[in-house]
Amino acid sequence: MSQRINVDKRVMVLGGAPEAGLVTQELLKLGYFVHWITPDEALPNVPEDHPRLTCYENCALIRLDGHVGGFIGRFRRNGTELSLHASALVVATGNERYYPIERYGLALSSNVLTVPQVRKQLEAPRSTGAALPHRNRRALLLLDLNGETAKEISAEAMRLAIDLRAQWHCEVYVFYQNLKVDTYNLERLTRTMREKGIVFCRYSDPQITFSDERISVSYIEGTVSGELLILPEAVRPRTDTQELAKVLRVRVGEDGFFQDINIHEYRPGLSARKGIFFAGRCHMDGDWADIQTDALQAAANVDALLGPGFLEPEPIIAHVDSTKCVRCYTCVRTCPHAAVEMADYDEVIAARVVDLACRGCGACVANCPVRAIELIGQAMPAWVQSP
Amino acid sequence: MQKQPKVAVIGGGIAGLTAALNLVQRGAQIALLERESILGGNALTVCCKALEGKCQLCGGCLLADRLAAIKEARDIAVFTNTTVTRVKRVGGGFVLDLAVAWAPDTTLAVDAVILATGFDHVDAHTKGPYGYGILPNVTTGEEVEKRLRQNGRSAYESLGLRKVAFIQCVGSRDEHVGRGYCSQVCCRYAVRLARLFKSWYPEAEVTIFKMDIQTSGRDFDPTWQAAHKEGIRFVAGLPAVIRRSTEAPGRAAFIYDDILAGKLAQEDFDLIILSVGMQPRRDADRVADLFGLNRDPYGFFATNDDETSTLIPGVFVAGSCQAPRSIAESIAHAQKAAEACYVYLQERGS
Amino acid sequence: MIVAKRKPLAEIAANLQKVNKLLIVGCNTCVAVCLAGGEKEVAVLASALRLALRQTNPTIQITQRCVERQCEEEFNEVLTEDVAACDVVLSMACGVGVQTMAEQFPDKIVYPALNTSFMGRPLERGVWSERCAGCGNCVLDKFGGVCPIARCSKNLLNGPCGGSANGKCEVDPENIDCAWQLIYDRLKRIGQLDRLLEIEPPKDWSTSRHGGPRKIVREDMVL
Amino acid sequence: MPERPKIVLIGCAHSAGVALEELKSGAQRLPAHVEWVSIPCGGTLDELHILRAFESGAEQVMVLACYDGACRSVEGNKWAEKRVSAARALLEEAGIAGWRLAFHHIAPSMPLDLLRWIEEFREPAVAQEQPESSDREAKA
Repeated sequence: MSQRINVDKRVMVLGGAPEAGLVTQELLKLGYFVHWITPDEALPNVPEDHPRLTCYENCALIRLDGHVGGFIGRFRRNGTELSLHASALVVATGNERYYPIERYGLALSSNVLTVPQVRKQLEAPRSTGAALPHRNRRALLLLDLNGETAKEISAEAMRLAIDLRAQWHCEVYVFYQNLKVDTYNLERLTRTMREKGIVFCRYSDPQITFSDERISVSYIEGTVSGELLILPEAVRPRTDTQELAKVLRVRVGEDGFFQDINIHEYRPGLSARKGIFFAGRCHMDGDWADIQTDALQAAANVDALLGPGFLEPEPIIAHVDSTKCVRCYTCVRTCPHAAVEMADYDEVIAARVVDLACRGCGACVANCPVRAIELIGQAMPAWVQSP
Repeated sequence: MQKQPKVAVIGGGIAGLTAALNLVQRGAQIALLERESILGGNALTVCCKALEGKCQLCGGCLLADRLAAIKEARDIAVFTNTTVTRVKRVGGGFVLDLAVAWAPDTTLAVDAVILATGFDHVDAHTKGPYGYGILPNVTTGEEVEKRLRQNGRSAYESLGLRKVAFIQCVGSRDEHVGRGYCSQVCCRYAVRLARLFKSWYPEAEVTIFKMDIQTSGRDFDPTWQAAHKEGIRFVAGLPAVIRRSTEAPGRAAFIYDDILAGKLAQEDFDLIILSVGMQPRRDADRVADLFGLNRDPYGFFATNDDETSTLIPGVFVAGSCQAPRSIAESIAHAQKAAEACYVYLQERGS
Repeated sequence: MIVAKRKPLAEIAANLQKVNKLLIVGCNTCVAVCLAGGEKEVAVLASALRLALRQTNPTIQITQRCVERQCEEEFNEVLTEDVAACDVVLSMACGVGVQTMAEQFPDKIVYPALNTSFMGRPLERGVWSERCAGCGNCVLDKFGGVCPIARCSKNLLNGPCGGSANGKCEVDPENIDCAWQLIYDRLKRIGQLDRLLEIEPPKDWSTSRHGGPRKIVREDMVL
Repeated sequence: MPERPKIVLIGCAHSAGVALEELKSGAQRLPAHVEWVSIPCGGTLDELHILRAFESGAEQVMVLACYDGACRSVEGNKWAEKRVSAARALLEEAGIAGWRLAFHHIAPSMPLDLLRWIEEFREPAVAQEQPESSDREAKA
C-alpha cells in the first residue's frame, strides 16, 4: 500500500558502558551488523573476532545526518574523520560516578573512604597488603547522607558490608534514612546482613565527629564510633550528555539524563526520535538487574523496528507542499521528533517531513504560518475548512 | 521463508500485551489467552494521579496504547474467558488444551509460551489487627485506585477528610507471612495518592507511616521531595492494631511507635489507607504445575539467572508473575522476555 | 527581515463596521516568516473578525488572499479582480506592503492589520529581536558586529552610559542586553579591543531619517 | 426536551479518544449535543479549529489534551494549551466570553471525569451555585 523502504540490519551502539556490551551481544545474536563506538579509551567485554561487529574506541560523534533506516554518523577518531551508516542507533553511554563532597561535606582521607575505594583495597593482590588494615576493624557505612543514595550504589554498599563482615571480620554499622530494598532480592540481602550481625542504625540528623583515629556517628538511639567511615559515591549524567543530545537531536531531562519520549518512569527506552533508543544508566536509575533488563529490552525494541526488514510510514503523517513553503524554519524548530529538515527539492529549497521519522503529531501543521503542511490521513469536519 | 513461529502468551495484562506486541512485530503469530472477559489485567484499575496538570508518571495510561495496538494488530488471536487445562510437550513445542467458554475442546499448538499471569494484591483481611473489612474507615490502596478510577475526584468528596493515613508495607517485607520482599510499587502509589489527596484537600493532614520509603527510580526522588514540601508527613513507625476511636466513633485510631521521635503516640483518622503489596496470583501453583515450573520461596515463578527463561526450554515468564514490578518495569521485563523468546525461536528454527 | 505583530482585533474591527465586502491580503515574505501575516494568520483573522462582527455587521463577506511579496506591484496584480470586487482591503503585510496596495489601487480603501515594528531576527521559535535601524551608514565594522544604533537604547557610540548594570540596560533590565557590554565582549573575543580607543565623532544622521524620506537610485539599473 | 447548546470537543486521540471509547462501550453515552473531533495529538490543534467551531454554531468548545509529561509527542499538550490561550484572547476581543472555551488535561482512564466536565460546562454564574465543581483547569 504505502511505500515500504527496505532497511539494513545495521545498528550503531554508542557508548562504552557495560550495558552497551549487552545490547551489542544481543543484537549480534539476532543477526545484526553492529558498529560499537565509544568516545572512551576502551570498550568492555568485546566479543572476539565477530564477523558482524566493528569496534571504534576514542571515537566521538560530531554529526548525525539522515533518519531512521538511514542514519549517517560522522565521527572523529585520532584526528581523522569517518562516516558510518546504520538503520538505528542505541545510546548506552552510562552515567558518571563521583564523590559528592559538597553534599557530604566530608573530605576523604585514610580512614574516610568511598565504597569502591574499600572494595579495591579488599580485592588488591594479597602481596600488596592493601586489604590488611581492614581486618577486624569497626566500619561505619553511612548511607543517605544529605540526600538519597541511588539503588545500584546502595546495593553495592550493602554487598561490601557483607564482605567486610564475613571475610574480614569487621564490625559493620550501617547508618541509613531510607534503606533501599525495592529490588526483589534486596530485602533478603538485608536479612542476610542482620543474620551476619551487621547493625542497622536509623538516623535523622547525624553528628559526625573525628577524634584521634576514631570517627563517631550519632543516630537516633545513640552514638557509635569506629576506625573507618565508608561513604557511597553518587551518580550524575556524563558531562558529554548535553552535547551528544544536541548532535542526536534528542532530549535531555531536567535532571540531565537522556529523556525518553514518554517519561513514565523512564523505562521504555524510546527517544522522541524514531530509530534512536536509550539503554541503561544514561536514562535510568536502577540496580544491575534493572539495567540488564533495560539493555535487553532496548535490543528487543530495535529488533521490533528493524526485524521485518522494511519500514513504512505511520498512517497519519505530515507532508510539506514545497511550493508553498517560505522556509521560516518554524516546523524544523517545532518538530518534537526531529523529523523535519530543510531539503533540496529539485527546484527549490523547502522544509521536508521525513515520512519514516514522522509520528503524525501535527505540531508543524498547526504552526506553519503559510499552511504549507497538511496532515495526511487525518480528516477534520467540513466546518474547519469553510464556516 | 522460515515458517512463522507460534507463541502462546498467557495473561492479557500489561506484560502479556507488551510481549505479544513485540513478538508480533517480529513476525510471530500470537495466541493471547486471558482468563477474564476483557484484556488489561490489574492495570485496568489504576487511576490517573496527575497533579495540577502534570503527569505523576504512575504508568497507568500506558495500558491504553497497548490495548489499542492489540486491536489493530494482525496475527494476534485473542482468547478471553480462557484458561489452560493441560499442557503437552510435542516435538520441540507445546500443545495446550484450553477451556474456552465459547469453543469447547480447543487445542493450540505453539512453539513457545510466555507466562504473564500477573499478581494478586495482598488480601488486607489477612492483616487482621488492621481491621480491614470491619472498620469502615480502613481501606486499601487498591480500593482507592479503583474508586478514583470510577468516580474521579468526587470519590471521597463527601467524607470531609481532615486526617488521612497511609500505612506502608501491608503484607510486604514480612517474612512471618512468607513475603520477605519489598513489593516495590506501594511506596510509589502511596506517595502519589498522598500528594493527590493533599492537593484536593489542602486543609487535611496526610501522613504516611512507613519503614523505609523506596525512592529509587529517576523520577521518584523529586516526587518525594515535593511531597515533603507540600506538607505530607512521614512517620517512621507502623501501627500494630487499628481500632475504632474512643473519642470520635466515626473515626479509626491507632497507637504507633514514632521511632524518630522516640515515643508512642495515638491519633485518630478519617481514612486509613493500607498500602497493600503484591503476591503471586492465587493460581500460580496450578500454572506452575501445568508447565512444570519451579516457584521461588515466595511463590513467584522461578527463572534462570536471566529472570525470563525457565528450566523448561520454550517457557518464558514476563512481568509481575516473576517478581513484583511496577507498570513500567513490567513493560521492560516483558520486552526482555519477548527478546529471550525470540532468540530461542531463532536458534531453534536454524 | 521586517518584524511585525497583529493589531488588537478591536482596533481592526472598528474600521470595518460598515463594510460589506472585505478583502484580507497576507504576504508570504517577511511577515509570514515572523508569523504575523501569512496564510494562517489571514485565516485566523478572518474567522476572528466574522465572530467579532457577528452582532454589528453579520453580513460582512470576507475574502482571503495571500501574495508572494506585497511590496512588489507585479505580485499584487493577481489581486486586481478581488480588489475591484471588495469595498475595503485589509493588508496583513508590513507598512511597505500596505502602501504598495494603496498606491497600486488608488481608489480603494486600504487598512493595515499589523503594526510593523523593526528589522530583526528570530532568537528562537517565536522570539524576534531588533538588529538594524536602517541608519544608512553602517558602523558594524567598528563595533564587533554589534550595532550601537539599533541595540543601545540611547544610540551611544562612545561607550556605555551609567545605566548599564550586569550586562543589562536600565530601560528594561529583564529583556534588553546592554549593547556596549556585547560590543566589549565581542571585541575582546576577536582581539580588537583597541578599536574602542578611537573616539567616534558625532554621527551624521542625514543618511538616516533626519535627511527626510530616503530613496536609493542605482544608476546602472535605470535606463 | 429543549435542544441543548452545541458543544464541540476537540481532543487528543490517545487520551480523550480512549476515554470516549470507554464511555461509548459502557452504559454511558456521549450526549447528543456534543460533537467530537479527534486529533492525533494536542499539537495538531490550531486556533482556527476553535474559531471555526464557534463560527459554525458551537456555543462551547472544550479542548482535551494529555497531562504534562504524558504526551507521545513530548509537548503536544502544551501546544494545545497555548493555542487555547491564544484563541481565548481572540474570542474575548471578539466579545465571546472566555468560559465558553475550556481546556482540560485528561488521561485515558478518565471517562467519567470527561462526562462530568461536559455536564458542568455551562455559564459560570450557574456553576458558582455548586462550589464543589470549580476544579476547572481552564485558565482565564
